[in-house]
Amino acid sequence: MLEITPLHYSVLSAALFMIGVIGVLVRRNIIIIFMSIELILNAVNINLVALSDQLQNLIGQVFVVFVIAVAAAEAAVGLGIIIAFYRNKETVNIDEMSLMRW
Amino acid sequence: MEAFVFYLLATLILGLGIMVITARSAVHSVLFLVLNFLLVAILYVTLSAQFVAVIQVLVYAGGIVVLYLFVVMLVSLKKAPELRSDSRRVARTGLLLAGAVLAELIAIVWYTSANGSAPPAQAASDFPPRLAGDAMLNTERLGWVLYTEYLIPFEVASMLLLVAMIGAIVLAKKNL
Amino acid sequence: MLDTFVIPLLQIAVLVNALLVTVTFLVLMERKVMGWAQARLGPMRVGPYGILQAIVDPIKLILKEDITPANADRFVFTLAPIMSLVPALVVFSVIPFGPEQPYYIADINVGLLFIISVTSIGVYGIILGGWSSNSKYPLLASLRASAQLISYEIAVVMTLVSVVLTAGTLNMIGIVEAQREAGLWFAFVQPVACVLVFIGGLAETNRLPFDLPEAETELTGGFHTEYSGMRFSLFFLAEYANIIVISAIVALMFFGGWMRPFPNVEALAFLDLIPGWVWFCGKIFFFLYLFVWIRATFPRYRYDQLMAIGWKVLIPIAIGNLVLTGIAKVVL
Amino acid sequence: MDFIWLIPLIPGIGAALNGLVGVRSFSKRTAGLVATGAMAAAFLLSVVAFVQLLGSAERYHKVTVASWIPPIPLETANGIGSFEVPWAFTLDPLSGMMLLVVTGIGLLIHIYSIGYIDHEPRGGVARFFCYLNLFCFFMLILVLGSSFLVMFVGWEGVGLCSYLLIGYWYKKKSASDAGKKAFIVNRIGDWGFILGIFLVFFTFGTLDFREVAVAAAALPVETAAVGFGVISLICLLLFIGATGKSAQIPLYVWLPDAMEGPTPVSALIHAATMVTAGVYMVCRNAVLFTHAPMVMEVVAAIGVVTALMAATIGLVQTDIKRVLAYSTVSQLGYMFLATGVGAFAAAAFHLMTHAFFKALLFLGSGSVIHAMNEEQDMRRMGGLRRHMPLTFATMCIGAVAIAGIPPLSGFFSKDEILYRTFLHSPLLWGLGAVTAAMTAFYMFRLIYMTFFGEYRGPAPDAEGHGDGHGHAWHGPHESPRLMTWPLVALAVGAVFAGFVGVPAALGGSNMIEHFLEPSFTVPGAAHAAEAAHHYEVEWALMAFSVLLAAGGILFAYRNYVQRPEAADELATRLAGTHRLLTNKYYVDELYDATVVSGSMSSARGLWRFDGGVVDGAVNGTGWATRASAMISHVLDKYVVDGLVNLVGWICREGSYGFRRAQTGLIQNYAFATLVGVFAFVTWFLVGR
Repeated sequence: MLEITPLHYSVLSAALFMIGVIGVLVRRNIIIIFMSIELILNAVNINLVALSDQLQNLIGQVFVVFVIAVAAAEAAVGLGIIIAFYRNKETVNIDEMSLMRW
Repeated sequence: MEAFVFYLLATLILGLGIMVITARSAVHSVLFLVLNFLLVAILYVTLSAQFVAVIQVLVYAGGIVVLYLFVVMLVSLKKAPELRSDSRRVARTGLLLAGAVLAELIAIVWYTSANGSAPPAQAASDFPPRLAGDAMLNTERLGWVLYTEYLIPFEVASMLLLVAMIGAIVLAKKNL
Repeated sequence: MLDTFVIPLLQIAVLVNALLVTVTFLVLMERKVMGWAQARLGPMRVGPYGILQAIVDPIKLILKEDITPANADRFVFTLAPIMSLVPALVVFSVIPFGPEQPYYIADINVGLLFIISVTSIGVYGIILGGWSSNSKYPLLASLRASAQLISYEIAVVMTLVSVVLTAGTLNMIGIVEAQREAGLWFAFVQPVACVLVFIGGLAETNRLPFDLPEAETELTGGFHTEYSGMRFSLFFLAEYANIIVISAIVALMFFGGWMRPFPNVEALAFLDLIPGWVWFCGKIFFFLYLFVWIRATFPRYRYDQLMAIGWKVLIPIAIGNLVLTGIAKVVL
Repeated sequence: MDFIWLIPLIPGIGAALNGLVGVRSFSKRTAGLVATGAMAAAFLLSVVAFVQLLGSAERYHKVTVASWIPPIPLETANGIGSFEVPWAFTLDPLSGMMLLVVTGIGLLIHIYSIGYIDHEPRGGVARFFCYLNLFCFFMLILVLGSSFLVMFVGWEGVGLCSYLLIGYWYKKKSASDAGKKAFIVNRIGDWGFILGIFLVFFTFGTLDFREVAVAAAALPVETAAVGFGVISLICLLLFIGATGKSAQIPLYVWLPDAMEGPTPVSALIHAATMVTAGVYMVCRNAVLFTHAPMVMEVVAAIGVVTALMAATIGLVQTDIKRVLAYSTVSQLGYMFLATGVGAFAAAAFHLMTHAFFKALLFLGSGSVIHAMNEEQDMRRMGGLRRHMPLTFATMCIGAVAIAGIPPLSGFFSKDEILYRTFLHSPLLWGLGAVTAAMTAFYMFRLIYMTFFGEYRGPAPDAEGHGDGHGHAWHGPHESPRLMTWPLVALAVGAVFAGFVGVPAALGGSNMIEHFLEPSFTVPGAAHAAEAAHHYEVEWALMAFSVLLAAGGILFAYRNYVQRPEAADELATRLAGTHRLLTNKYYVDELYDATVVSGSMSSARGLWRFDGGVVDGAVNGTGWATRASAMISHVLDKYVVDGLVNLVGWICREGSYGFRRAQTGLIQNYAFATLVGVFAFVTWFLVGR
């Protein structure tokens, strides 16, 4: 228990991941859902960095850099869409974003 | 000491994560998210990934979350989204299912750990950019790998960011 | 245990206290210099030449009633000043006053990146402070401030990257040592970067001529309009701490830090009699004086002019400088 | 003489100017001046060329302007020959004479036309002069062309212009019909001509007149004893072409109808120049024809019969222009008679004199018609000599000339022909002499009915009711000077043209015959021995024909001046003959009944065949296609579409169930993903 192995980081990562998933499933404010997605990405990053340290291999950190870049892009475009949607619908409730349904 | 730091950080990270998804106010969510990210950055430091830690703070905390904060403040809500609900929601089931998956994952980890098949401390990786004990070289090595081995993905990522920037401007601006 | 906990804590205590005292006297200096610049005397009542004003002001702020507006978000309202001050103080952990151990707290290999990332956290204090006041003017001011900070941060970081290219390291001590090896302050190697960083610093600390977030005539005081007492003074401290940070960064990166002028010229070796941290503090003091001087001299920009300067002048120049530096690095 | 190619070109340019620019933007006077100027230039050049020809020793000049058809290897009777036709023009005595006739008379008629065509609208005038110049262009090509094919270009070109000018008043049905008739009838002749050209090339390997003549001269003369050989066939085919163009039996029917065209056109094309092209062509191929004596007999026979028949019809016609038209046909018959008996020079001589006096007569009649406000019926004229003395005088000269009264031109040329015919065959001579008497009669009948007696025409209208030209007609009047001066010039020609051919019997030297001789022989050929001159016979024949002419004139005078009713009595007494003649021997009706209706009925038959069998086959195919299409339609609709619809139906019915899954709630989708993750992780866990 006192020795911290990558498995501990994996459990932490899984737990944070599931917190993010629950946020996505439960919350109705789309901005918070986006933040939950950021949590999920962070969970993945933790895993990558932990294993990078364990394996003494830099590729994990390289992937973290790419994940952050993608997260930045996702946040920019996603929030742009939210702003545009809010401008038209005056809402950020995800339940009301069902225009494409049959 | 190491275990103490890890458990402290893990507890804080998970706790802040839960607060992010349970906070009533979106602004509070953002605040907790920032703190969560800062703590994750500290976790990275303990894993001797200083560059990634700094990037985490600079990009996530200093950039992306500021963006969220802006949007939260711009989208001034007349009625909270949580007040209206769709009957087809699956929130409760989702909660249970997520818990089940988490339990399974932990079970897998536990099982793996119990069978002693944990990955070796020194993996037989011959890939050149191995982390040396000297932390001074972390940033340089990362830079080296990014600009040689991963040059094309790196450039693609930069193009992705450019496209995302233009897309965000087009989406958010009222009249171009 | 001694090396990991006691000495660093002592260093932190000394540094934070010194910083806070410096800020109080900095305020006094600003008032006096402004007064002289405007043909006034400035504060004269408390102590000789008003010197004790620096002690009286903090006392007044501590003793004042701390008011929280009725509809404010109490938690955020309290958190905001803290989030503003903490990054400003944390930055000092990687600023070296000299090359050896007692003169710095931490020597990390991504020192400059650390400074940049931590200062970028400072914007939360401003945004949240303005938002949580639940008041119109502070909200506008905080939006202005954060937009300004983010805009100018890009220019400053871009410029600093060119300095990093020149030095070949992100380590703060390494950058100073690089100047010793070059035999020249980077102010002479990267004059454009030097000016750019200083201007960007003015904007990032919301100083004149870029003090629009605190423009009294438009916003009745800025994002901290609703703050009073100690919470206000935390914002106040954070702002002046940031000024000192900027001065320190400019001194370190462009003016040789703790080194005497022209460190390679043997004829000036007698200047080494003065200790390095004194040189460094003197340089910081010079830039602090420059901040005040500029405040007394320049008029304020309009907001659109401010953003135009940031995006259309500083950032293109920074990128151009970066490209030129890269080319020079490859060619030389 | 290298410039002779310019002579056709100048009228061509005039035609192009008038046709491309003039119709839209030239005034009447400008259009006339352009055309007349072009003709004047051509005439001047012709005179210069002719004078040079007279001065040169060798009376044959060939000018090659440009290549036309490059050498093509073609099968001939003597192996592979090279079919090559350059744009080459020949100036020799025959073409030189024709050159002067065409350009000279053409110039006069152009001048005349300026006055005559003045009533037409502006664009019409330019169009008229364009056609007229174009005609001269083609006619000169025809005359100057040094090979069959170049001549054929001109030949077809003048046919085209003839069609255009006959149908000049194209809004008038009879005019456009006449144009078509002329064109179609000419096609039949052209068919013969072009077959002849093919045969010429196949036989001799060349189309150049001179080379053909030289080659033909080397071949034996195809007398009856030798048999009907290839040269005879060539000549027969060429003569068919000539009958078409020169209005001989059986293809003469178009010429009288061609009088629907404007009178200057009748004068230029249908009297003086184009219709003589057949004669010219036969003369041009004199060597060929002399090698085919049997065809010569045919030519002579056709010629004299045509002459006689046309003259008889001319006796009773009442339309002033039709009288002249039949007269023309008759005179052309004379010319063919002359060529048939071998008197090519006499034919050419008569051609020239005829050109003068017939053009004069036509222009005179045009003047009369003009004066009578477009009235052509002689029965409604009379007494015009008081109103238009100059026209009367010149037309009298023309009539006297054509009647063969010495010393006018007609006498010399006609008697030359008659003398030579007499030497060849007294029977033909007899027919020719009768024709001459009839000619004298009907010409003076024309003169008397038109210019003598009482005025029988319509009264002048004071108000000037719509006569189509927008001005009142004030009764018969003398024509303007532009029209009368050409008459005078032609009259001078009609009087004096004959003196170039005064026969030896009358103390002359028959200059024209000697002049033209080189054109009818091949170089180096021995001069035919001068035929023994029977001056006594010739004198007798002259006297006889003059007597006949005088008799004809007197008979006309008796019937139309002294006792105008006598003519009608005569007509009543010989009612059958008169009806036959009035109806022109029913030739048109005969043609209608045989050729026209034959081709019509065969066309109808073909049409029925087309409608019944060909269309039936097409429609049958279409019906079959439709039927099969219907079958495949049914198949398509119920089988193929059914399958497609079945697929669609299955999709639709199936999706009723599945679309409930599409709630539009993103979280539901995320939940589905999570279920998948759960399943996967469970499988992983249990699978271990």
